[in-house]
Amino acid sequence: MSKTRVGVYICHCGVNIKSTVDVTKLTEFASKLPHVSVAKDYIYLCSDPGQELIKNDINEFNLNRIVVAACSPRMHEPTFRKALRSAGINPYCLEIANIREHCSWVHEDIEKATKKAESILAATVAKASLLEPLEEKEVDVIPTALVLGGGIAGIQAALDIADTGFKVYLVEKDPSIGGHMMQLDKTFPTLDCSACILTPKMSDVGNHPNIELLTYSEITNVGGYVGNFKVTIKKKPRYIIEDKCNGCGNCISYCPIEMPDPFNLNLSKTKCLYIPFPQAVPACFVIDPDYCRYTLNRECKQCEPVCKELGAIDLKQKEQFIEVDVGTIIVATGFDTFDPTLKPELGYGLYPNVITGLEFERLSSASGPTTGDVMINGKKPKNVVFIHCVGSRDKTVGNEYCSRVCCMYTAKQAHLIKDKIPDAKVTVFYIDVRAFGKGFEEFYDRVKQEGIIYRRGNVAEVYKRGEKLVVKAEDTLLGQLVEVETDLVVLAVGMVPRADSNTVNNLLKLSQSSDKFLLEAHPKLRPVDTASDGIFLAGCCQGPKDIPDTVAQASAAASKACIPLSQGKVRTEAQVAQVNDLLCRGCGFCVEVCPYDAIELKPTVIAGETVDVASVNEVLCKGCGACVAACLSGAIQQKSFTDEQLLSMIASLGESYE
Amino acid sequence: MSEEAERLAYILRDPLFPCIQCGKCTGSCPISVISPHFNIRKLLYEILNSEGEDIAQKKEMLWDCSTCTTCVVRCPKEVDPADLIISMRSVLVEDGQVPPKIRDVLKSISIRGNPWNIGQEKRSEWAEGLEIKSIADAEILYYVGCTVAFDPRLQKIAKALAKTLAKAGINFGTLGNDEVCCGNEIRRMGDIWSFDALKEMNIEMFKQFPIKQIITSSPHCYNTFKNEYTELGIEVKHYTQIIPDLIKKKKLSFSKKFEKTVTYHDPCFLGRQNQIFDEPRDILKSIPSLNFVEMDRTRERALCCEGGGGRMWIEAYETMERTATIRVKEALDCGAEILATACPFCLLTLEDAVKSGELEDKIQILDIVEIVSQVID
Amino acid sequence: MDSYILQKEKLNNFLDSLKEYEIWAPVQKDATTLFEVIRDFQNISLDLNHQPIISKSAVFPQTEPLFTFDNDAAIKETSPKEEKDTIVFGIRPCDARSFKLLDPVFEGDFPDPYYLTRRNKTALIGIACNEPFPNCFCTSIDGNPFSKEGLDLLFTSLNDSFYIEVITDKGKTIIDKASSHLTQAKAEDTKEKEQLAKASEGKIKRQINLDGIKEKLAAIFEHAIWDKFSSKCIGCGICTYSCPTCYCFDMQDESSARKGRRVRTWDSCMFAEYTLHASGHNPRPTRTERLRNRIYHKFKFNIDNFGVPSCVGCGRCIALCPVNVDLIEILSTIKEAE
Amino acid sequence: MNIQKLKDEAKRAIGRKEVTHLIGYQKGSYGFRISPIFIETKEELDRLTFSPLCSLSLVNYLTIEGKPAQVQSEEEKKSKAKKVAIFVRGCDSRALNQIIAEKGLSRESLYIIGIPCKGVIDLKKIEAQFPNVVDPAEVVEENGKYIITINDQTHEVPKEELIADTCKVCQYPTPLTYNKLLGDKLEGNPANYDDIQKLEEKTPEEKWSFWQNQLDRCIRCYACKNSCPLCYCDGCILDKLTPQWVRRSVDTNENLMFHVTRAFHLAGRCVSCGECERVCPVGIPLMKLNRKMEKDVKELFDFEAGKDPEVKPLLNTFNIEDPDDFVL
Amino acid sequence: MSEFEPNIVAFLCNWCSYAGADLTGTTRTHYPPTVKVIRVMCTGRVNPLFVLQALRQGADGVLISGCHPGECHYLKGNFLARRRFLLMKNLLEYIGINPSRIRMSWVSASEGKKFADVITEVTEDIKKLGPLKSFKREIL
Repeated sequence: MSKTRVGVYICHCGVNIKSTVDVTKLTEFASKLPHVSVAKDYIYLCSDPGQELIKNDINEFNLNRIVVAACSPRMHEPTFRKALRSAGINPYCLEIANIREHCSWVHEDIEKATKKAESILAATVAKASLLEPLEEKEVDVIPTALVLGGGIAGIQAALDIADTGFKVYLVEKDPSIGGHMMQLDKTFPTLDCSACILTPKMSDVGNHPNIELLTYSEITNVGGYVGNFKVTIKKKPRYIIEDKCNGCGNCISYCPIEMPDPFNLNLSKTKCLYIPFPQAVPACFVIDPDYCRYTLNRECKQCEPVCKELGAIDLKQKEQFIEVDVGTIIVATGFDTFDPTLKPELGYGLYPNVITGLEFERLSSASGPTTGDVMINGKKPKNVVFIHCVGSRDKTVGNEYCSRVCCMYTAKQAHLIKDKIPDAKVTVFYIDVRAFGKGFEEFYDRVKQEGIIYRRGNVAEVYKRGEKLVVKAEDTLLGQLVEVETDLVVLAVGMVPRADSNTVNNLLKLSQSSDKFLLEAHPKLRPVDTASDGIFLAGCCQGPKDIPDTVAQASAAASKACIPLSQGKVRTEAQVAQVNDLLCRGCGFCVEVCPYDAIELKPTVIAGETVDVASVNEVLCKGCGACVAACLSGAIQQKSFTDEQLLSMIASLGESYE
Repeated sequence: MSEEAERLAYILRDPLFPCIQCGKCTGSCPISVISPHFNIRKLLYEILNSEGEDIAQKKEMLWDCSTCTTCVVRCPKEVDPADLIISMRSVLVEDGQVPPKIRDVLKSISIRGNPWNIGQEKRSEWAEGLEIKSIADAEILYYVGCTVAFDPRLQKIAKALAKTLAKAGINFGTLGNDEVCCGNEIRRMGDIWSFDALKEMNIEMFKQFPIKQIITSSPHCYNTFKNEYTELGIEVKHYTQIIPDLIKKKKLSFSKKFEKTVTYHDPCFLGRQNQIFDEPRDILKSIPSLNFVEMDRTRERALCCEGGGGRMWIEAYETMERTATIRVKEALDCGAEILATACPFCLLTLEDAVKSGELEDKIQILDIVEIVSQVID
Repeated sequence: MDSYILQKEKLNNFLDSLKEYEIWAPVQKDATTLFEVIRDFQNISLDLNHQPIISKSAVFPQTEPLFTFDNDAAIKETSPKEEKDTIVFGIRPCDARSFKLLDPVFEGDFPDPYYLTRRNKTALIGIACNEPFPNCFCTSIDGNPFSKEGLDLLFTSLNDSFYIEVITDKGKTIIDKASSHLTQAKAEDTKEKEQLAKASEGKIKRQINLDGIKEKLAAIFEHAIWDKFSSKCIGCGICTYSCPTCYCFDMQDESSARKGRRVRTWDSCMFAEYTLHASGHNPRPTRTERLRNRIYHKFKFNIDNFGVPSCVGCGRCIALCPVNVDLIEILSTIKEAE
Repeated sequence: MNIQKLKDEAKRAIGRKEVTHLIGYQKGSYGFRISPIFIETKEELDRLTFSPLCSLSLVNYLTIEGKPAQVQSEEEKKSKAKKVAIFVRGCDSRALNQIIAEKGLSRESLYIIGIPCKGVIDLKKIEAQFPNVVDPAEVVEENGKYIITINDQTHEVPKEELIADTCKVCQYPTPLTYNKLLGDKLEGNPANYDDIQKLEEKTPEEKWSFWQNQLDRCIRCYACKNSCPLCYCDGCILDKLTPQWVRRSVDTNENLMFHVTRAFHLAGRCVSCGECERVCPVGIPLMKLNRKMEKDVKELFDFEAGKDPEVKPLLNTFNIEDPDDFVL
Repeated sequence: MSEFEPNIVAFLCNWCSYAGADLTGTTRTHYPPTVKVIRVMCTGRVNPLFVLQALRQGADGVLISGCHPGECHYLKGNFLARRRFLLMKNLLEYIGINPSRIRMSWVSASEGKKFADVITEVTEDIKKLGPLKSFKREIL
């Protein structure tokens, strides 16, 4: 190996660094450090001339390690790596000393800041002189995607990928795709019929040659890595053979069991042999095993003979497991609505005429239990109160965020009431009205013009007075307590992560942000990526959003998911773990701590004997280094973060440079 | 800003910054219903926008609050308006600007160790004729509490509880005349200094005995021991928490019937502030022949009786309806003959409401333990 | 030369008058008695029932900085000449003899200034072994519990006094400095001492005849006994570190970014790393080769090179070995091996 | 302990086809000493012994240089694989469990003869009380006393005086894993960390002064490391030059790093056999370090090493509810 | 002599605490110049032996900081680190190193202010204790 020759470059960052750190002194200091061949300072190293300076020096001084003392490596590490690459040395022979965010910006005393910068720089040089060139590997990509969730986000993402020309598996846990959007009546602010705009897309999915639809299915295992995921899918038994059922519905009347209709949020009844809703895709019936007398007790079986010709009913169906190989995955698992029983003062669950916004959608929908007449106890409500922010912006239930849709859906629902019951008195209690989207403010204006009363105040309590409900709040604009008597209270419940989201998150090893929604890779710049390469987010699983935002994000996720598929190859992490076979004792500690199952014990011949030795799958390894700290014999090391390199920094930082 | 103003801003204003003025606090406030000039949200807003020393110049209305903490538990931004009230009261106490009745209480505390201005020698008056052990000879401390010990009506609670505990074979004792005030109300009146002194005194006293557990009859004492005596290190229970267990373990059985329709009023310091909702109901439901009914507003939604936060000592707005009166009406509405509670302050305020409404023949106020003691043996 | 008597209660006065010396002596620490520099004479332990260990570090320290250097490539030698005159007090006769075996190693073709300077400045005051230890076999290897070889003074513990024999001029110098605390030994003292010496010799139970051991070893390089004895060896360094005649050392540079030093530290042939080559090859790959080498070094190579075995029969390697690897047993087996 | 029964059992073990050799105890070369013995043929069986003097752990010999071959396939597991027979006490069995949990040995490669152990004698104590014993001595335990026979003379010493400190607080005297158990199961002592707690309660200065005094006499002979049944890495990081965690220089500070590293690497792995303390030639109370870790591991994570070979090693797992109060 | 300025070595995970420390800089929040950062990808990488190694090589205190529980970029690195670190901290405390010198914190990418607070607190604590003399290597 050739001699280590380090070049040190110190950035002024205009005055950002220079005003607090004496860069001249620092350069002088750097030039005396071991292995340093040249040390220079420059006003903006990230600029083109700055990078040129480094590139020229690499050639002139035959440098093989570069230290840049500048801003955080989280800013410009890629920039300088590129510069190294174009100058012909390995991009991983770069180390950045953060003397801006960690030094000049946080200290005032020039002398102390300079001394600290010296210390940081010396440690960085110590590590840099031990750096090794690294390589990123390339692996082939299976040109297929998997979309989890068949709501509007999943539907849109699946269609976009399929239209691009790649095969898509669309996995939906319910018997039909459609999701929450299918349950909505009208959509704000345009008042289109939700089902009318959604069903064409659903049938597109059903008919698309590139989409393989797996409804009533859940994923049970995910292995592999970007380009080569292996996903196991459980198809729950629907007791109806999908290929044979033509959706005629002759069987329904023979089914003797009634159960609450999940599509109508249990506001009505359905048979336990049912189709979720008439436009369901696939147009195939399903039997709920929790209600069916045959699946429960092996009796009844009245439906089976009815379908003799098609033979579509199979009460002995078992669950099935399918394994698919895919290159990328889109998570579009959606949301739950907030459970308002957690706000006992609002009386939900206690008073039948306190309902949630989603329940209101079903009541208002022509396909709902009342065929679109808003009725409470068989009567049209004359006084209706809407309450904003139920379960949102509320630390008492752990939801600090704004759910973004409730203001507008409440406005829409208030409008629908006025539309259906023109003489109704409608009061909306709000804290702030957020009408930020395209056409939102206009819609809000329109609704107010319809005579709907908006009162500012967070409702304190709902209680009974005779037959009526009383909504008590302070009208904060009046500074007075008000009590509004009402026939119907609609709670604008917010969105929360799905109750079962942990299962999927754990399978896919996805992290959550503090609001418990899925965490994107970067809140601004990588909003649909996750920390796991090849897995993308769409829709409300990432955070509350309305339909247009969901569709936009779904298309974004689809196009992101198509990038590796169309490139055909992906690059892997270079700073991965590696094993020294001779030191490995085969204990598997590394295997046990690896969050990505990237390490396995493999029989290996060492000095003529076959022994188990850890082996790293460099494609799976994400370079966290947990294995290194777990290894007792120091056999496993993380490239660019080896014990030797980190210890050299520790030793250097301990030293005083008086 | 002057140093003093800065200090006041730090204590009073800064914790309020997260407030979004949604009005949940005022809407939830039982006092706002009866006292229109008491608007806690508005007070917060004024303080948020005030500068300097005038922060403290906040008024006689401060003494209206019963520290029920409905506003605290419901605030979506985790602001603590009750704490603001207490802090402001403490500023007034420090300045000596307190109503005469409050001043008398604070004086009584410092001289007599109880807020009722009664000699300590009367503290164990209730126990006369009963064989109550000293805590030196027992392992569980029954902390009676000042109001229960001195008020002739409430002494029945102490007697009933002592009888019940003895019946269940619990090895309990009291501090006798050495018991001093727990300080819960004192702290809420703003005298945080006396509270600290009482706390120190009590912990010191408890440490002299190998106490395994403290049982209180008042939710107020319970609350302060449990949540504010952070260095105590002894398990504290309100009596309603132990009785269900005694029933379950068959240490307590009911030989008599109680053929009445009973409803239950949740004391703020038991329910809202310490989430003890089920245990008192469990006790009532296990009493033979007792017909238990619920009022419309129960549990988290229960209405405060106005007995806390020093309000036992201050009469306010004689013209207004008391919340206790509203509460008694609600109990009558659900058909109850007995309105049970588990707090001495609630008992007094509700009984006052019954008397002033001349409803004695329609409804009776009882502490749960009084009912229990009637059906054992 | 002369003999003196020092009353035991005057030992501290005796040592007090030797203040200009750095004094090493045995100090009892829990169950172990180790040699170290004495700051308080109260700490000295001359308990004859405790075998003190590791006297060699007074002259051949476990860690010896040779020189320092810094980033400007300036090397600064640590001069051994700065050492003070030193006395090792309470050393056992076998340990004193061991220096005679170490000297030729460090004198050799390349005299070692660190060892030799310290050696010249060190006087050895021995204490005779009235009570030999169970594994003592000095008498089988040209030694004796009252041996004067290598010593400058020899103390013998009588009832209330020490009988002091002056052996060298160095010893005489020391005696002269402390003469006020001494009296001339009388004939009966000498007689008492001689009786003790004789009795002590008789108490030595373990013996072995080492005649022809070198030749025997040469014949059994490949023999099953090496596997047999090494199979229980755990490869620690107790035997070599506690051996007064073992001198193997390692040299390493210890440095940080800015400065460093070269140090010499003890090493042990029982460690796998001892012969590990940079290539990864190890010519003594297992405990068998290592244990064999230890025996060969002591009882063949050292005789080849210096005419005597590298062993003084102190038995410490036997006493301290945690798994009962017993040198006497090994030597006896070798003698009888076919 | 009935020695004949022990020999019979050993004979049966050696007689098994798959057993290549047996590791046991024999009388040492002099005095109270005990030596390990590796038996391949029936002729050597007579030298086997077991007594309260058998303080050394034999487990170490399974891993010291080349381990018994790992049993890989299911077929091999069906007892056709070669096995090593070994005598183990309670602590040794925990060591085996722990090593098996770490995949250092496979249970199938072992034929374990368990000996319920009433505690062993601290050699340093007995040799101090009976110095200069060269002729072979015998010790048996009877009614809480050790009957010591030297040259046909018997001495009785209360067990308390001679028993090793580690054994005084032994929680698992009966082996937890074995193919054959010799004798009845014994009741263990309750966990007792009074000595550790006492040291914990001292001020930082007192603690360091205690440890400084101990550590400065370490000569780094590595007997502690080499005798430890759980120290079986093929290359110890403490021996390595790049990176060099510990310098070869022997001084208090380097010794500190050495022993802290060892204690930490044994956290959740040490089985309290006391080998390290037993073999230390300068008497450093090393179990005070290991037992501190043992105590913490038990109190903080409810974990004990070597109880179950199926349980994942402590530091490879976590509990979301692990203590968090020390984190800022 | 000037006032004692502790020398604190901090191991920060790349995704949370390092980013949080960056944010402290971006928002120009000041803290004492005592802490020098070693960036690792995850606190799970931090070998607890680094702590003593740093202390005996000249550091007066060591800080390990990572993502809040449940927010680890690598899912569980911080949980593993917490366990390992707690044991090491207890062990060093037992040897006689004041626990105030060995600290751990959770600082997320958005907690720039918290990072400054942590550094200030740790610095103040160590200032009170003074330099860590007894545990330093003889020749650095």
